[in-house]
Amino acid sequence: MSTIHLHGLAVYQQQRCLLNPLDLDLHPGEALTVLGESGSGKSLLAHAIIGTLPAGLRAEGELRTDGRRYPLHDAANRRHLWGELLAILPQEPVTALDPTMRVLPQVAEGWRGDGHLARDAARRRLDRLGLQAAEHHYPHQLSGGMAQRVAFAAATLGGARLLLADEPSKGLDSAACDTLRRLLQQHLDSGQCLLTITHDIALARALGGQVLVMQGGEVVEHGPASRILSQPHHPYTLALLAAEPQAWPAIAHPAAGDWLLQGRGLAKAYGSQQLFRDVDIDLAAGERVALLAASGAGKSTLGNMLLGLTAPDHGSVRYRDGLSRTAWQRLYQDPVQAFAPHVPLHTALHDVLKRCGQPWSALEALLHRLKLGPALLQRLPSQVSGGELQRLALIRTLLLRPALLFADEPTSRLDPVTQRDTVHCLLDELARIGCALLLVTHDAALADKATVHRIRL
Amino acid sequence: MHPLRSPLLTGSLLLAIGLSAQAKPLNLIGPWEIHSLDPSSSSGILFSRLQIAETLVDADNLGTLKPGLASRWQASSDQLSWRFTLRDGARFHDGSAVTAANVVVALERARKKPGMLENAPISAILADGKDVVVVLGKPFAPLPAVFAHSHTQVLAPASYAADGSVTGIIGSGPYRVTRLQLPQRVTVQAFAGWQGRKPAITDASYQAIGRAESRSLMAESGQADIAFGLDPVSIARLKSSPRVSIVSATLPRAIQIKFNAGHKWLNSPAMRLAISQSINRQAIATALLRDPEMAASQLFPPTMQAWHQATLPALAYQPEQARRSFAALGWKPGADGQLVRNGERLALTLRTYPDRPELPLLATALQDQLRQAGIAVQVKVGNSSDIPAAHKDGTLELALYARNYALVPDPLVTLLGDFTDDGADWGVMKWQNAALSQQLAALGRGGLSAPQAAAARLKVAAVLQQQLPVLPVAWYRQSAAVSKALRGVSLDPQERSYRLSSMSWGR
Amino acid sequence: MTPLTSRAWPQRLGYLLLAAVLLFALAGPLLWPDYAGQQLMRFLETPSLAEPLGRDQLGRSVIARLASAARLSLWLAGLCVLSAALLGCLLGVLSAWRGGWTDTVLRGLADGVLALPGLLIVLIFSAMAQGGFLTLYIGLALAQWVEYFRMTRARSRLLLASPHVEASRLLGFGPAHIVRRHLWPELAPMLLTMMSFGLATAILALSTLGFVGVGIQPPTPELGLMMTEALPHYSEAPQLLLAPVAVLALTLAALVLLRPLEVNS
Amino acid sequence: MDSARQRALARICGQRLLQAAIVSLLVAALCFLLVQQLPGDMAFRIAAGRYGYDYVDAAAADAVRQELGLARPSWQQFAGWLGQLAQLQLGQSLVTGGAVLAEIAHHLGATVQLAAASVALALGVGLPLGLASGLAPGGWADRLTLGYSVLLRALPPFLLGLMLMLGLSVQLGWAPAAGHGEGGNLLLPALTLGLGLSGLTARIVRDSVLAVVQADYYRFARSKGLAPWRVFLRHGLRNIGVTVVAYAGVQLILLIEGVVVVESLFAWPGVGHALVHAIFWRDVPMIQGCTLLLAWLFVLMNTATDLLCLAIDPRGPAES
Repeated sequence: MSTIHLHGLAVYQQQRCLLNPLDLDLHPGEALTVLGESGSGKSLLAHAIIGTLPAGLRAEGELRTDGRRYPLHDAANRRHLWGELLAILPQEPVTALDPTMRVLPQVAEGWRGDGHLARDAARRRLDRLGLQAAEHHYPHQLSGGMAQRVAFAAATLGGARLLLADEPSKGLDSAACDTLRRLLQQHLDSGQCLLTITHDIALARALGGQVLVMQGGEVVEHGPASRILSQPHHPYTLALLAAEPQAWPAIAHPAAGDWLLQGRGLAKAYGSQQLFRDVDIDLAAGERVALLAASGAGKSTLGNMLLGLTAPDHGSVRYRDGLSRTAWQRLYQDPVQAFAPHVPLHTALHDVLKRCGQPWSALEALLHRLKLGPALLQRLPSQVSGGELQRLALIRTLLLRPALLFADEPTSRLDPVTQRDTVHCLLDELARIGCALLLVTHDAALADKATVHRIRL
Repeated sequence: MHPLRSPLLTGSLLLAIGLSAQAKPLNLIGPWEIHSLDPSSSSGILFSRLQIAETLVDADNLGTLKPGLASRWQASSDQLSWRFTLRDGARFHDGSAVTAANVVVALERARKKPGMLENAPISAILADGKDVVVVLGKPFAPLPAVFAHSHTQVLAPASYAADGSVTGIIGSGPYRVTRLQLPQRVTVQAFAGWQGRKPAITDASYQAIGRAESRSLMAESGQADIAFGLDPVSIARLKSSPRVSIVSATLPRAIQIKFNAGHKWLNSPAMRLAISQSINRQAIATALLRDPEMAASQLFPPTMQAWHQATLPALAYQPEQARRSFAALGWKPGADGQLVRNGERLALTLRTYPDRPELPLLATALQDQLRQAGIAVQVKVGNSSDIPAAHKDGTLELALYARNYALVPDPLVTLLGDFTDDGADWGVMKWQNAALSQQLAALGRGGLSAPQAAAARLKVAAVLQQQLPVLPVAWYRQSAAVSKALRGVSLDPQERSYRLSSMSWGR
Repeated sequence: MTPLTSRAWPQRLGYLLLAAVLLFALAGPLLWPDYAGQQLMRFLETPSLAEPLGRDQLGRSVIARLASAARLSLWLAGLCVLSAALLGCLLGVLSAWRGGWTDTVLRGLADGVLALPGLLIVLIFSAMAQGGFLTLYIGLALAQWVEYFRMTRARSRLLLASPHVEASRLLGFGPAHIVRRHLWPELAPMLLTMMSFGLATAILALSTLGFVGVGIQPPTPELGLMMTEALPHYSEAPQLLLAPVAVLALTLAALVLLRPLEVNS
Repeated sequence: MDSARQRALARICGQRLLQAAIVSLLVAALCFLLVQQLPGDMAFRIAAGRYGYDYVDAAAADAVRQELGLARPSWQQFAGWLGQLAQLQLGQSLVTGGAVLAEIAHHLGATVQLAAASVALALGVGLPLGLASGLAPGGWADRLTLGYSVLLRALPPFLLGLMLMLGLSVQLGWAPAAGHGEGGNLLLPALTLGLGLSGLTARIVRDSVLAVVQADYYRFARSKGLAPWRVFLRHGLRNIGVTVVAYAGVQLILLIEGVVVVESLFAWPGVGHALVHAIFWRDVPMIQGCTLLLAWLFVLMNTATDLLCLAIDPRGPAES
């Protein structure tokens, strides 16, 4: 197996350079991980290599392997390499599988050799991934983790030398992340090349090999993972690493006050699936509690139950008297979905101010404290970045002076730096008004730093 | 084209035409769907027209009676019983003989249904050997004409189910039914047992096509050999078509407006005459019927030779006269031109129905002509039954309809019904005239000499022309589009027969 | 609204056509007001300067009838579509909001009506009273409300279960706010699209009913009726038939083109 | 068959049965309303239908009234009628006196024949056009299809039918203009309905082709190294089929509506034709029968499309 070289790879939009020229060497068995913030041109890199850049964008440079050269500006010259030299690990495995076809043929069709052997090869591959029972299933009958393994099998059965994985861990819980890590490792162990594009530092650390840090379309640091992830030089890399919750300094938490609510013997089932039962929960004013569990265990449901949005099948929740209905607030995982999509932020927040009878200055003060410019308010929710919007969502709840804020994975879609800033803002503001926090997360390190108590479901 | 091929082709074409003249079935189309086989239903007449079922009496173009299933008939001296002698050797299509008993059964069934027989004062129908004897409650001179009506079709006993409903048409005419596809199609074939002349057209089928435009296109494209029920405009267009020619006959039918003569505004003959003078019949006939001759100058069309009176002064368009008459009656035009009397505006409702496609169009034209005279007319196009229904409950004001005075070959039967004292659904309303009733009754009793009868008819026509209980608008010409390959096609003014048996394919 | 010039050409053409038809329908009856006056002896007069489309079989002005017919079609169809949209939306939101029995009953009803093709509903209704504007209106509106109901209900259910509505409820906002800020902005563009389509359907249905003979009654001019009446004259006076056909086709084409077309090339 | 599919099957059949039941009730209620609202005397109308306009008079109406028991209060008639409906007896035609079911049975065959021919024609024209334009969006085929579908949408079916009659039959003499029972009679009505549907079909096919080609799984399949035509055959056709079939089910309503007009124009003796006549005569049991039958036909076709969807796509049709 020989090395794959990418020489002078760059992406242009007309004359504007979106991705500065860079050289990459992909060695068999060694991972290459591209780390960077959103919008740094990471994904363009993958598309430029495969030849699937959107219309209007142009790639330059060339791909060299086995003594052949493939100029990158001609997207078509690599089509015949798909499946043979280049393979793509789909970002969202569930939508990457044909919903009308069973698993086995979808995997088998990636086979490059003799057609008769394809099904056997696919079956063996599925067996190895622990999917022997699923080969006659349809995609909608698979769990997220299973779909990921099927997609992996389908992408790699052809034996392509280079596997491209673009943000493979996006939106996965920790268990699924572990599976992913193992799959990619297996791929490397079989002597193939792997190019991973991610902002997940943990994944980069687990894969090892080479790391490439990008910022604003430019490579700012390049080297072995072991060095870059422990002794970074570039300020951006430094900031990236410091933003991991593990690296945060300890946070001083306020003391808990009077009781706020008591949940007793709570249970919920959807259809035949029991989410949880006999859950007791107590929350006190100003208290910070994390709710930890695997995905699908009913964390959000339990939180909604405490907010009074969902009725329990069994058990009951008692609230302290004298608190208004708006004292129980929630932050959402995806802030874009928490705002009416067609209403400008200015109007949305103005409505809230009018509703709780607060002056415009109250909002301005909060904006100022959370480092948000007032010009932002002229936009629609979809036109504001995730971190900013999550802070606006926080401001919206703070205006109502809540007693409890239920934050459901509020930062899981943000890159590490933004996550750190947002969580700190959140904690500061809650401490200022003595509001309790119930934080749902799958990140144990984050839970450690941001809360005092932890509940496992 | 290759020089040799041309004569060959012509030859084979000629051969094909020659062959087709033998085998080609005749395609007739018309608007009437076949909903029921019962002779009393609206579809019943179709089986007479296709010459499948016969009646005791037949009629010629002028309505003169001639033998049908009965070879002769004779009234008793007191005019209270009529004897019809059946044709010798007549057979039904199932092979059974036509007997007097069979005829009586068929006629008794017809009497139980609403229909033409109601108009005759029949007290009994009996079989007497080969004769059928009809006993009357009082003298009724036009009785034989009643037995020419399709309601009195004679069907074989096997045509009826146990409950009396008709399940098949087994008649005794020159054609027999080979296939019935309700509601659309009847296929017939010449009946081998027919005693008369063998028809040249041996196979024919009738198909119901609902829309007039579809029918004219079928005729134009050659798909249909004869198309009935065409609108005037299509007829004008088809006249120039290379494939078809137009065959016409004037019918004893009049398009007329019925007045509610009991209505407070319509109860004077002067008012009705003024309305008549406001109508430009000539324009209507020219523009809408495409046939200026069809403008009605009196109720009875010239084709009703005995009843049409050439000496009567014609009804004419005299708007000035009309205006003066309205004024004399107290109706003065208001600011918008509408006539007003004592604060009441002259507004009337005209009912009509779309079964005959020209009627709504005529109603629209009349509406505008009367509007110009100052009368606001609201046109209600509805079901044909709305007119008798409104007659019954007294809400009718004006109604426009086509009246067939040859329902039976002797118009007297219809006239007796329509113009008798108490009025009738399709005749006068809340109007009576002693002189007219008297003359009609005398004609009905019979026994008048020819000049006496003629005088009586003149009197009737004159009264109708003066009093205008119904207002004639137009007469009626029936036209059909006929394939130029057909010979011997003529239309029956009595609408009793398609005369298939006298047609042939030309060379 | 995006400015006209930035839209795709089919849409621009659609707006242009619709504007032309609307202008004709609104201004036409003012310019040629007498649609019923007949001059029988001038039947089928060929087009002239005074009568740009000539006269019909009753000697009536064709252009006056056409303008009046266009106005009637647009007006009646617009009324039907508005009513149907209003009814459908109200019931749709109600069904999505209340859920439970309300939803079950309404959805069952809608499913039933859906299985009854619109034309059948209108036919049955027109059978009740021939030529009545009211019955035509009720029939057409009843035939169309289901689409709006289904769309509104489906969208509203999704929206009402969405985090942003939940957030608004937690913030203490009531139904009025949720309808105004969350439902309406989402539903409005879809409603507009559906209404332009519904308008086309209604106009088509009106003319079809005229053709079948249960629609508007003469002498009121209506496009389908005009076509039916003009049909026999197709060879001697083609403009009589072509005029209403052109107006109908242009109106429908305009409405079809107005739909945001999925030309994502 | 797996249990999920069986459940989906049961759900579809249940839903559609319920729909058929509701529509039956609705039609019955509408017909009841019709009876209540009918202007004028029912007996008169029926007599007009039976005996013709020359013979309808008060005496004929009286006879009809007696025979059919129309003097009963209408709610009693309706109750009896609902009872009959529950036993699937559609009663007797008020005009002809024949059993409605038997009369319509004759018409149904003709309607089904026409509908099948039209759908086949619509697919025959619409599928290739849609595929050609969906695979090259914005290309000439796409524009052509757009124009074609706009044109056909802007033509009312009766007009299209007349144009075909004039062109194909009167001018060219290729097909019989109207009627039933001769060879070639089916051509024009089927063409009228089929062409009308094909414009829409082409657009639906085009949109779903575009959606499928841009789908994640389609691109992923391409990236596995499959040749474009293999990807289209393996992943394109079936998925395009799902959307096309699902959407076609909804659009079949156009077919049912078209049937009414086209049958009347071409004198095709189908249910739609019978319906127009029944409405003309106010033959309420017949109206009810025809409407029910057309509605059931629609439900049946929708069930068929649902089942077809289920056969192609294991997830089954989307919940309505």
